[in-house]
Amino acid sequence: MAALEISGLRKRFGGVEALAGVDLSVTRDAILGIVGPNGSGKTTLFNVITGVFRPAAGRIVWEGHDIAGHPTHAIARRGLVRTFQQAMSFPALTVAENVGIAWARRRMAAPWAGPDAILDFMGLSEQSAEPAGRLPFGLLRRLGLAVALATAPRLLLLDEPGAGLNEAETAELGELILQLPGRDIGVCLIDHDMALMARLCQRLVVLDFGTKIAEGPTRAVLEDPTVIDVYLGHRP
Amino acid sequence: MRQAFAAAALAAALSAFGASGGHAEDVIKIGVVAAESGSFVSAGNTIPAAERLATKEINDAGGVKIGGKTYKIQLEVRDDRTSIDTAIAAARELVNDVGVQAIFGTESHDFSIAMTKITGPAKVLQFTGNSTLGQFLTKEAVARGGANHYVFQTEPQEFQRSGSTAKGVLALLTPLMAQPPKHSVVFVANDVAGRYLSSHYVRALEANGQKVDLVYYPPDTQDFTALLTRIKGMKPDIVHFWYNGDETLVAHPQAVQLDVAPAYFLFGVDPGVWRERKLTSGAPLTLSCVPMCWGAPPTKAAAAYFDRYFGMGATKGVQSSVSLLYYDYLHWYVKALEAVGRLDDPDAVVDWLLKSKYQGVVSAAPLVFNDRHQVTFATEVCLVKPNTSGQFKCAVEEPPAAPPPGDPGN
Amino acid sequence: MSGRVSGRVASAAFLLLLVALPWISPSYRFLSIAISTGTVAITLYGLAVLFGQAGLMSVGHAALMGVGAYSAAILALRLGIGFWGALPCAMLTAALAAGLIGLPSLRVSGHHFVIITYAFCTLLTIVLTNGGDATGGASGLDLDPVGRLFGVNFDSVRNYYLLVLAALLAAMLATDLIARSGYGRTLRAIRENEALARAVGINTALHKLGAFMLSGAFAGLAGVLQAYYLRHISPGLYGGLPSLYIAMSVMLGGARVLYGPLAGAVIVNFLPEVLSIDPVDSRMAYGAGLVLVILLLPGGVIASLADLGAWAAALARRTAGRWTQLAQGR
Amino acid sequence: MDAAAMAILLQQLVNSLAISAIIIMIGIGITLVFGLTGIINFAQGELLMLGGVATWLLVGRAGVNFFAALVAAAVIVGAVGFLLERSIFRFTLRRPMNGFIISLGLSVFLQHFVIRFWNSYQKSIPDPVGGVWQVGSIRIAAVRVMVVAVTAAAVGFTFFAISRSRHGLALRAAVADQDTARLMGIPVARYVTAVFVYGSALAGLGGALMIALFPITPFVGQDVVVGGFAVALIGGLGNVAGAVVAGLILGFADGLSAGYGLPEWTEAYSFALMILILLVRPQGLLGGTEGPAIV
Repeated sequence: MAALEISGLRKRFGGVEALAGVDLSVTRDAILGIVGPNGSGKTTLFNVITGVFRPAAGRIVWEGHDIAGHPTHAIARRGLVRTFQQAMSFPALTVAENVGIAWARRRMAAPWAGPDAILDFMGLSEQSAEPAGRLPFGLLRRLGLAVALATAPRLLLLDEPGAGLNEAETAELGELILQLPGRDIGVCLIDHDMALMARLCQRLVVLDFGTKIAEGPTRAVLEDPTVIDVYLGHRP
Repeated sequence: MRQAFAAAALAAALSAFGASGGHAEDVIKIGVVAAESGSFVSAGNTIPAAERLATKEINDAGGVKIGGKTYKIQLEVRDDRTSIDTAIAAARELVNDVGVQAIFGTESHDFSIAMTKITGPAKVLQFTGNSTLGQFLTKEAVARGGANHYVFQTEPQEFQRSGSTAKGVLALLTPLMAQPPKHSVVFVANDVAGRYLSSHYVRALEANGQKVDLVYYPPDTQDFTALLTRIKGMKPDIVHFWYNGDETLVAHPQAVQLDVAPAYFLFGVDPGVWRERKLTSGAPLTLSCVPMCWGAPPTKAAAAYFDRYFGMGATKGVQSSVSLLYYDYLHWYVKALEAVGRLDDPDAVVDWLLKSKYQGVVSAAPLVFNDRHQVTFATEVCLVKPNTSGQFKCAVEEPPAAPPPGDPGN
Repeated sequence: MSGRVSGRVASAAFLLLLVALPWISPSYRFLSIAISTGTVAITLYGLAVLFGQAGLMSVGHAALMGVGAYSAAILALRLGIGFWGALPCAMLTAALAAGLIGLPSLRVSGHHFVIITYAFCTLLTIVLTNGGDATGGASGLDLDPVGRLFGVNFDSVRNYYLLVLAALLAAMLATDLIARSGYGRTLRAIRENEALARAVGINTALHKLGAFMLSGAFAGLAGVLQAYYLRHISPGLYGGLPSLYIAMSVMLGGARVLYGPLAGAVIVNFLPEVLSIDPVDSRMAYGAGLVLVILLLPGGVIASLADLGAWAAALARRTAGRWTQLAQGR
Repeated sequence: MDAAAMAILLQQLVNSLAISAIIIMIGIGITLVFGLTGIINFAQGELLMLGGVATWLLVGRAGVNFFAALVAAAVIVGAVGFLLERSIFRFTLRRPMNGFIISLGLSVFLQHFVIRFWNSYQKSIPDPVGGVWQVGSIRIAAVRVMVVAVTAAAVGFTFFAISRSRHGLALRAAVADQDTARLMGIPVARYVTAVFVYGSALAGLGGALMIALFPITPFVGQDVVVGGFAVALIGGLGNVAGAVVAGLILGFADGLSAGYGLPEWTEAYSFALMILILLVRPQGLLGGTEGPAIV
């Protein structure tokens, strides 16, 4: 049974139907990627799942509980945690404190001994005493992920983890993400970097105008003509 | 080593503003706590001004003769800066550090009551001019051993002041009105003084045959038109504005613009201010002041007093006559000290004051304290000649002997 | 001595000085002003938790002192509960009232909800004034003295000063413990980035409300101490203007430094009174002072002094180091 | 509802119009400044008081004609607004909360600055218009008609400037999104200054109108500013139309509650209304911004 079962999810902003009845199931053993052109509803999907917006209709069942409309912090406490498109941190607090705050909130057993272990894993140990606000962008991105990991999530929703990173940084981050399922942390990923998605994701879902237009193993979905159409615009 | 060093350094610094040094020759220290800054300054600064005048007169006349020695009055004035914390600190300093025999003040109800908690236990006599003090000067409280045995209210019991004022207003206005006034509306600020005064004044008007409505306005109101229009709807014969002169001078012009009533009474507005600001009124209008008006003093003694008072440099303000609530009582207190002949027996001084009479400026009849440490004197009401700024016809009505029905008489 | 230890010794000496004050200078005026300053300082520490840690501004804390003071006065009047019994109840009611003020801050995300805290003061003053016998109406309520406890007579100004000082030190300690605790870190996280705090599982609404109620409890304590010292309270004490000065004092002193609120209370309440500076001049001074402090020393006076101290100490060490190098002929 | 009661009701409505005028003048200033900068200017009340005191000095001491003094007061307080923005507020644009705290200090400083030089007693000027208009049984002082007229003119001009003129368009764009506006070449900083100057000038005008109606003290700014915030918040911060509508609502709420409700609770009604609206519709009746998005 998939850890996260979404059925008939709808969300409207004024006249725009951001989500028009999306069905999705996410397991924790295989990394799932979600792609789609800008404005296809990807981030809205994450926002609705994690309680930032209330869904107009539809069910979100996480490990057997319907969490549609629950507050964000309650959902996070149940192990369903997300990161943000723009790199977010607690600027005045030190890197160690940033991770420590999330660590204090964790409910489940974590695959790490403590915050320091997470910092080592994310390669942020030297900066642990620095205020997060002073980190360069690349490290700030990593801190975002480290903070999410510190809450001992069972499923991690990564919102464009690679945004704004150069080639090398994206590759390094990709390597770290690949190790997560091995540590019993499910991953669901949104990004535009097709190369990164191809390398990380076993399965892909394609969204367009708030509806799911394709789903399946990564290789197959990428070669699906309708998906190419959506991305490259309709062939004459 | 550290403690000694810290202690010495601090002691040197603090002695600068600790107890003030004693004088060589014999003095009697008298305290004054009043607002010389902050929003109550217009009422507050009249108290030290009155006591400085009285002190100068006593010392020039040879001081106070007690037990064969002559003492000079040393006035210790403290500004309460219109804040209760400062008033308390000043009272503590005067009672405990300076060691005053008596304290005159303060201009506001809360500060004065809080001060009685300090002067009482220390047996320091306190003379206060807030009529709202009446609620706290019960027979038990002022009896020997009671909490307020050393407190004296230098304003008449409110039912007396309201009684003489009501009679004066009606007597002066009725002849000028088309038909005798039947319906009065009292328009007063919704604060401690406003609620207390109006509760007595309404009874006094009813005792004089008026049907009375009471309307409160929030303190610091500026636009009175809505409330005045409501009063106009009640079709009053007379509108009585109470008690803060400044606010009344804002509200009255708006009432005239709305033609709210055929006649008006403005409590707390001195004819002197009316003349100075060249105000006029078409409708019949009466003014009254606490306790007498410096713009139209009823007696030669009062006129002479105000000349000396303003001569000392006091400002001519709406509340200058409040000084009369304090001036006579320093003279009276000094006489009590001379009669008792000792400086260390406050109880004897209290007993003498209760038994004695004193012919002061504030009242044509000699002042006397009743069994609740309150004085009795009449209030002056002046009629403004219509459409003039400087012509007044003033009268002083004797206060009623007993409180009217429904008036607790405190 | 390293910065840390010398800091500890200096603050210990300073606190010792505060305790010894009544014996050094028995002037009642000085002690009375110190008591008034002390009670306000306790409220400032409550506001320091609210603004310093949680980043929530309130221009309504005099009203919360009023809630504490009136609770104590009404409990004494109606149920005859004395000072010691009223203390916890008053702190609780003030905390609940603070929760009430804090509610809008949860719905209104911008900081313009702070106007509601100012409006709350005026509303409270009107309710107390029109409260009739229950609240003593406009003339206010009287309070009996604290009396004796374990043989200590708290009616003496000196003992009352020590009582207020004890409460102030407790407030300072509590603020310091909160700041160092996990709870304090969580509040700072909410201040820094509320969205991220929610995303990692922090119930930000609950914590913000908690911070309000905590600061309300401090204000309630201060309200009771002030009421029992003045022995007569009235609605005018707790309106908008006093709240304005409370907010300004904590900003002047610095909301995130241990001695910040105390410095603010001394600058705004203590010095102008003790030095008898004309109130108009003193208010002009700290009005303009606040503008300068926020522009030039954002952390508040004490934080800047601390920075200055640290900078001076570092400078001293560097020059000392250089001297030893020169001395050794390098 | 007999004729007399109807006359009283009409009189109350006319009274409320004048009450709203002053609150609207200060409300527009607050809402404009907040809309663009997110700064809550608590010293807006003192700016109004300065306008009144300036008029008192010009008319009372220098014998200037009231209407000349009215314009001069607006210009003087506008200049003060310019100075304050250039020297202080422009440094707090990134952290509007600092702007608010600074305005607390500023309000105390300005109050006591005026007290230091011109004491704290009441200041008044002779009624500049004089006379009372009588329409049926409704009486309204001519000076109040003048106040309402001048306010209507100022509101009209503000609307025209914001909705019709090129600058108005640029200002609305900046309020909507500062960064995008900058990208489109709009000198946002200059509009911030313009908004402070214009808001201050309006407050100066409001002060001059107030002293025409009744005497003022240096503390009047404190009483008026809360009404101004109520108007700005209820209307929706940054929304000028909202400020005008809210000003009328509050003016009539004050007038009618004093006229027909319990007089002791008059002030409580408008505060309760403000808190209620903020809880139910935090963005205000007509929808305002929550201040610029501060990243």
